[in-house]
Amino acid sequence: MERVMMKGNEALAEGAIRAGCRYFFGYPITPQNEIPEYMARRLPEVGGVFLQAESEVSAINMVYGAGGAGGRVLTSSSSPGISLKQEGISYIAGAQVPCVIVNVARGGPGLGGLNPSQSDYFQATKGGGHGDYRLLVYAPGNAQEMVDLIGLAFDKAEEYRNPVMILSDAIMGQMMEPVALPAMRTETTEKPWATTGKQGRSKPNIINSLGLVGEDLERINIELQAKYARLAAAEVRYETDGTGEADLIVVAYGTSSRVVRSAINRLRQEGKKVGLFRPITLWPFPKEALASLAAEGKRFLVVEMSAGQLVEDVILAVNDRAKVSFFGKLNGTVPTVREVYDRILSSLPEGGEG
Amino acid sequence: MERVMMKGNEALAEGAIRAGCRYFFGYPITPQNEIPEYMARRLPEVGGVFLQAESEVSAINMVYGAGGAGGRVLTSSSSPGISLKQEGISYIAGAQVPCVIVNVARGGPGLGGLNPSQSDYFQATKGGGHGDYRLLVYAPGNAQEMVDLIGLAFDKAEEYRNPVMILSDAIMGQMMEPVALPAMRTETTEKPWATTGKQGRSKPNIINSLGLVGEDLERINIELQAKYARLAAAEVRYETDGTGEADLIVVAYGTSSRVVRSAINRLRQEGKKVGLFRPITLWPFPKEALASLAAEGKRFLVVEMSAGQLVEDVILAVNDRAKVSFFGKLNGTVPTVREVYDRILSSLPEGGEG
Amino acid sequence: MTHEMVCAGFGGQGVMLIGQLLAYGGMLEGKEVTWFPSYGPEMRGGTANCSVVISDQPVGSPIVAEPDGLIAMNGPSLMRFKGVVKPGGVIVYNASLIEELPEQPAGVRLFAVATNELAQEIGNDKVGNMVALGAFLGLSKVVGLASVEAALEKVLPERRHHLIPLNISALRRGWALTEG
Amino acid sequence: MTHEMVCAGFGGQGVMLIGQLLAYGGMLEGKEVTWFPSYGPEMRGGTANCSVVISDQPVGSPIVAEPDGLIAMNGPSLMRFKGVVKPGGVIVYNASLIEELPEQPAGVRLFAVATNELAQEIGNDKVGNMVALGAFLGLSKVVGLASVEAALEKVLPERRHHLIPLNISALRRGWALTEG
Amino acid sequence: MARITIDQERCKGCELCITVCPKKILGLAEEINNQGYHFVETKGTGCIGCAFCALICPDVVIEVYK
Amino acid sequence: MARITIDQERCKGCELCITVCPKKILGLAEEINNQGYHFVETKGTGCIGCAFCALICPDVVIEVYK
Amino acid sequence: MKKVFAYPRALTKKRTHYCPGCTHGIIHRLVAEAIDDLGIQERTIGIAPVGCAVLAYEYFDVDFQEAAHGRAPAVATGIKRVHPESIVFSYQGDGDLASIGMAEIIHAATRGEKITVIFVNNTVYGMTGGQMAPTTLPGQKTTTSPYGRDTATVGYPIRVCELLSTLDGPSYLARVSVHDPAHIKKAGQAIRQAFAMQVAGKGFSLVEVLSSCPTNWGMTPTQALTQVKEKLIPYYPLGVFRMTEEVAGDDA
Amino acid sequence: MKKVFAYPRALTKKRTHYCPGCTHGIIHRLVAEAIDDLGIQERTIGIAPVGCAVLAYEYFDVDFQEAAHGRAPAVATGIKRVHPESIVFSYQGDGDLASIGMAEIIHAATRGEKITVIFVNNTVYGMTGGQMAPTTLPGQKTTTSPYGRDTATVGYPIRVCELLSTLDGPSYLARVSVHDPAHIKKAGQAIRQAFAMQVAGKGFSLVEVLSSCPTNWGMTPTQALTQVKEKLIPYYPLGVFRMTEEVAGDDA
Ligand SMILES: Cc1ncc(C[n+]2csc(CCOP(=O)(O)OP(=O)(O)O)c2C)c(N)n1
Ligand SMILES: Cc1ncc(C[n+]2csc(CCOP(=O)(O)OP(=O)(O)O)c2C)c(N)n1
Ligand code: SF4
Ligand code: SF4
Ligand code: SF4
Ligand code: SF4
Ligand code: SF4
Ligand code: SF4
Ligand SMILES: [Mg+2]
Ligand SMILES: [Mg+2]
Repeated sequence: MERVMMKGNEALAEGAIRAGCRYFFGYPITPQNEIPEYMARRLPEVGGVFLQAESEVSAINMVYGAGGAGGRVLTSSSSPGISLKQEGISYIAGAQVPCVIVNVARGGPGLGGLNPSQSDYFQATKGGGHGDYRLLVYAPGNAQEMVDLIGLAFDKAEEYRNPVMILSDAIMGQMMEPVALPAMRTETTEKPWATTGKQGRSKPNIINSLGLVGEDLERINIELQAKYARLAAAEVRYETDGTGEADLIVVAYGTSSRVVRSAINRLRQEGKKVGLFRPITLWPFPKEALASLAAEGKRFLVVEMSAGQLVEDVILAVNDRAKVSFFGKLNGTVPTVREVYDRILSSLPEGGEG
Repeated sequence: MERVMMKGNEALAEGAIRAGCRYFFGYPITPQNEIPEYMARRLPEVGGVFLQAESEVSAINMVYGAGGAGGRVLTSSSSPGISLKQEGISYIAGAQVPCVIVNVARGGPGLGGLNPSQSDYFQATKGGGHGDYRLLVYAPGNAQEMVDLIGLAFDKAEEYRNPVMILSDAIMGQMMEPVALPAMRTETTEKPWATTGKQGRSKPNIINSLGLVGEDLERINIELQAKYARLAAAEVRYETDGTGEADLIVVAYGTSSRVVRSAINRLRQEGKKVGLFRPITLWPFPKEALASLAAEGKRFLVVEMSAGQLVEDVILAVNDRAKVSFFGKLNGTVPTVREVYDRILSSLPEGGEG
Repeated sequence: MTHEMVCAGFGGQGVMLIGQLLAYGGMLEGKEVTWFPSYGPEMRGGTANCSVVISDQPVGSPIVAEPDGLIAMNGPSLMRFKGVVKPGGVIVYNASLIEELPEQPAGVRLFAVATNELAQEIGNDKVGNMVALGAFLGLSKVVGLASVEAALEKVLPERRHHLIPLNISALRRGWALTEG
Repeated sequence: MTHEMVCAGFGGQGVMLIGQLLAYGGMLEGKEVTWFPSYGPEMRGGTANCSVVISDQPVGSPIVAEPDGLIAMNGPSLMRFKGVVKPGGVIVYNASLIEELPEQPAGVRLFAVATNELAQEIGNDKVGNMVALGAFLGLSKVVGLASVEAALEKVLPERRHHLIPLNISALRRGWALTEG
Repeated sequence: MARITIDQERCKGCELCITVCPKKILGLAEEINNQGYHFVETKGTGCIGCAFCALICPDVVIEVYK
Repeated sequence: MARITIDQERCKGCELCITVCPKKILGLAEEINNQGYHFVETKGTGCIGCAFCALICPDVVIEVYK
Repeated sequence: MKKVFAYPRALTKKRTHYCPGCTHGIIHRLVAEAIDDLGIQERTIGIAPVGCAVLAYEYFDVDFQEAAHGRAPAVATGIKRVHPESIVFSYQGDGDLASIGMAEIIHAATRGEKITVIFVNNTVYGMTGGQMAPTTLPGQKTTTSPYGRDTATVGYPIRVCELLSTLDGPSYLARVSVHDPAHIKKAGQAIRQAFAMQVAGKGFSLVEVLSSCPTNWGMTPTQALTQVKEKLIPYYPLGVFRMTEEVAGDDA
Repeated sequence: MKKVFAYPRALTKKRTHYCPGCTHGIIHRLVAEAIDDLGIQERTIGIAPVGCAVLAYEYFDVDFQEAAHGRAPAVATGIKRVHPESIVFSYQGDGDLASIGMAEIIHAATRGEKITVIFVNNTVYGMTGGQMAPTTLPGQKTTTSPYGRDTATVGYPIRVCELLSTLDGPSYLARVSVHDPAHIKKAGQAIRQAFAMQVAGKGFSLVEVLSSCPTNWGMTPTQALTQVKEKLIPYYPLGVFRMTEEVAGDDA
């Protein structure tokens, strides 16, 4: 397939359109503006709707409306904007409305800065909003995955009637890489539950997340939890690179996994046995895969651009069957290949030199 | 000291006033309306300001302003409203502005219901907003603690220049219990950093959370992390009840800890060796205390009104040195004493019958 | 000793108030107490009940699932709760609204009070709840009548303090029923 | 083989564009490539640079900390990056703005290009960046000149395609310098 | 001649219809319905079918024939 | 007679002052300042101290004496 | 005899949870009658607010979506953009629309979003127990203005129709009241007109209905309607604030 | 010779990060002059927006707080309620104030919050690279209206002064322009008047300043000012929209 160079953000936007997305509601914020700007140009060309909302709060509620009405709908923002969307995300999850939400994360807390960051991991995976809900969270590792995972995200959102998040960051979004774009497809999923007007149906369709009676709400939550269990069983994705022979496995996703890959390549050339474990779904977390690597006696090093969030899930997964160490870079800075290289070297078990 | 019967919400409000709180900004939402309504009556009597904001988003930003200006300021809300405050909370944490935020949690996700819930635990402890920040989170277990912890919350907020959250729930807020109210005290903390107008100072005071240069933001975050480490070392609180002799320790906070206490009392009468471990600070989490109990070979049962959130922190604390089981009630329902009693009984080690 | 009670009825019948009086009375006697309200699924009108726990030790759950005392001011409330009252417990029910004699739960004392009629006798049909509470106190002796009477001053808002004597009469009228 | 390069200069000098051309040229030759932009702390104006990686295997970090190729279009950029260029690497710098001969980093080839003057020779002083890129290609042979020329069509927006011949002349002019 | 029908189970006894009836022929019943409300009934004759009662009834209890 | 002073390091060469000077005595210098901008200088005489240049300068580069 | 006043088809037979005498019920019926009249039941989608009308979806026999508090116009926008041929309306209280949802309503209005908004102004937060609303009258006591709304410290009520009438997007804006049968009829016509505008493809339409809240005003239903007439109308004058062009809108 | 035009005391000497010819700089100076004039530097607290003026706190020599995007009026309210004797002003762009912050500005205005708002309307989102704003003119091309603002699908610009003038809370509302020296002088007077209102203890005051964004408009600074004069002013008429009572406000 022909490859073209695209910025990650634009690759994602084009990928969404080719996956049948026809509605975009968002609000400008750096470093994701390429997405709405691309959509503003492209969606009218394919008969879709681009609308700049008055705020992130409004955008996520437009998404809730459009998704509830059966549209393939996307929104994107960056960290502070995603925080503003938390109430809406909780509603969407509670009402089981499919949609895709992109977070091109930047440094926080507060206004923070425009540099990449991975400190929104907890927010994405444990739920920044209220209540027991889960998003399916994909973390692309290159521009091609931006295209591929956004397509998958729409399919899974509709299959499970659940919001899906793409957790990207400033580097993944701004970087250009070659991508092969899939052919345009148009949405076909049946949505008998959507608000379309009754159109002769005997019962109205209602989209809501209300359970005023305790037992009603419990029933809704039991249903949600059952769905999450199905998701957790079927949708885990990850990539391993040389974990089989490795003495030390580095766990990282997104931008930091790329830095890790460079460091590992260098170390391998030097004969070190180091592997990479890259979660592609952050939720459901690839718990079992890590647990079985732990059972084989591997050590783990978690590298992330945060004060330590992913590391908790790794510890929960390996649960003391293995040593887990952590290398985090605080918001605003990206670890260099040399830093990671040095850190891996010092984490290698004694005598681990192939 | 004379005791009076008060609803938890009102006890908290009066406690805040006696701790010198003079500013309240909030927006109505059930089941916490007793707090703003009490404040609307009482604050004018003590020369304070009650202002109903136009929304939760606005309320938290008023809090940010008032706290930045040096006022002792409170806001309260319930789950969906707390979700809306996430951006503001991240700003407040990033700018190191002291304030107290109350979440009288209700069932979610989405609109949910008005019944109590503990499913906002992750949001409170791991940060529902963006970036690596932490709140000091207190979970009161009775009306007296509503009074005592709110006072402590203001002191700690100012000592550490950090937002403090009180995580309560619909039952803790609506229940009446006797409380002994402390004497009125007035704020005295010096706040040389506050925006007061320069008043002859040579340098303006600036309250912000911006670090456009990556390294600036990293420095801010290093400072924050150092503060969190101090907090974690000094501010852990918990209550134990019979954990010394216990074979099984039940971990629970807030409303569910009360149900657990009733069940345990019953079991003890029947000669069972069961203890209660009640975290009072949810962050910093009483990790070490649990770890050392685990080292003594105890088993743990976590009881919470959620699909399983506290349980992750318990597992991270005991880290496979002990067996941890979990009993959760989904949003909208409170476990009964009998349910918890039965569940404890079935979790007791064989022959654990003292 | 721990006493667990439920007061239940229609909104407007004053069941929340008598629960609070019970709890407050207990507190005045130096006990640990809790009061907890619960409203039906309908937001407006409908039924309401409250749980009261009175104990010599710190109270655990404020929600009473298996009471040893029940004041039921209407039929639906009696139906809902009578089955969970513990053996040895006491039920006071409002005979003015519940005409059929309810089936007797095993080991539970069932006591009928014609609250409306008795309240009207006293001169104000709003104090039927007090008559029922008085009867319950007489039967259960959970809290002394004097403590509950003292609690009235704390629980009623200032502007209704002129009604305290009336309420006291109603309480005593109810109590008297149980002495017979 | 993995080539890592940095193109740096003032905003407006077209350093982002030559980085993209390098990367695109690499892709057209079937390589794995990345291009990553980085702006100075000032939001408006100021300096800018981009990292380009060209490799036969999937690219890891797109941020180049230790390049083996540098195109520095102004003094501050040369100062900032020349110390991190790896031994064996190549630096092309803009002699029109950098008058003093910079200190020679050990094992690195330093090549001066008077971009302004050469661009003016070609007839448009905006194509100094292309002259520099041409020289860099000539020295490093990271990507073939033809591939970069082909990339122009992909990278330049349609409305600037009439400038392609001019850009090609500039590229060739730069390349020619290195053949001498 | 006109008449109205009253769906008494829906009535909440708010008395709005009673207030607006120009003929003053509506009133609350002694009995209560299953919702616990004294419901409205026709207490007199002479309905003119003006539908004021139906227009103001928040619970759409009344239908009017003429 | 009037005159102006120009804090040339602050000037960004936006030319707004040049446009509004009624006496047309301002112009950009050949040289650039440390910010990289061609800065403004007085190219002629006859300043009337109207302060138009100072009023419009976004960077508060100009002070006026009269 | 002919039925001259009948139960509307677009209402379900479910009993409402509203307090006795609450005018939310009247307004529901007027909306249902407009839907019946215009023959649009099968293509209408409603948005329920968070407020006393939170369960509106149980009372209308049309598709519905429950919005987050204040966000109904955004939800309506999302729906309308997916189904431009459908008729989308939101039903919102004064806390919902004029307080937390102020940005959403202004922007939907200025966008000329082709939706209809039924705005129920009862000067309080009914559902949460009678707190102060942006429309609470000066001096009015509520649970969060226990000493009466003091304009010196908490400011002045907002007149929503007047506010929106400064925007170019709306095609129809009117304020009506439901305190007596004559006004109820007019209110019905205004609501019908608002829907007709949407049927005709015109921009944003909104009807503000002055409504009562006997429960939180501490009045009988009848007293509450007198209050609407005597206190609310003088502060919130009735009338049409925008009418781009009258449309019949019949497509039944 | 006397200095007839001097660098204001309330500005720091820090060079701004604004693009050459950006009128944010002029507006900063006018605010600083008003502060100097009224002698209130030591008791003034500013609120910086998220927008190109995000670093305003580096340029004013007064206490400052950085607000979240759009929330400056709420932050200002919090500060003013704690220090009623201080002079609190927010400085906000059109994206900040009229889009995401619409609810906050309307409610601060209707509350009559005793703050001063400097509202810089440059019809785009400057900081984020020129996206459409609520004030973008019909037909104007921006990065998110690449085919020109189409009022049929995204609606009409908002005139903020007209909108706020329907509220009872404001004491002073004016729209000014800074496209030439004469207008700059008038703008300075308006800004001074707005602060004077606050000094005199009156309610909410706001000055909307029509401003340019040469960078995102793709124009030279001079062309951009011509654009303000020829395109913006006709759509956004200059004038005073509310003036409760003129105050001198000198307390220097
Ligand atoms: C985000 C959020 N904030 C607050 C609430 C609580 N709440 C529910 S309804 C309501 C106000 C209702 O008032 P109004 O909109 O006037 O409707 P009414 O009940 O008077 O018809 C509020 C504040 C909520 N559910 N969600
Ligand atoms: C919650 C949030 N949303 C979006 C942004 C991104 N953002 C920064 S400035 C800005 C708009 C600036 O435009 P305007 O207010 O008109 O100011 P100008 O730059 O034009 O002066 C936006 C959308 C943000 N920082 N935070
Ligand atoms: S239709 Fe008219 S006259 Fe007949 S009952 Fe109703 S209000 Fe009275
Ligand atoms: S108006 Fe309706 S609900 Fe009210 S009393 Fe009359 S019939 Fe009953
Ligand atoms: S003061 Fe007037 S005349 Fe003098 S330089 Fe400035 S604009 Fe020109
Ligand atoms: S207006 Fe100011 S910045 Fe612009 S050219 Fe003149 S002096 Fe320089
Ligand atoms: S509380 Fe008020 S608005 Fe709500 S249903 Fe009751 S009367 Fe109507
Ligand atoms: S982008 Fe526009 S508003 Fe921002 S500094 Fe540049 S010219 Fe000014
Ligand atoms: Mg209301
Ligand atoms: Mg702007």
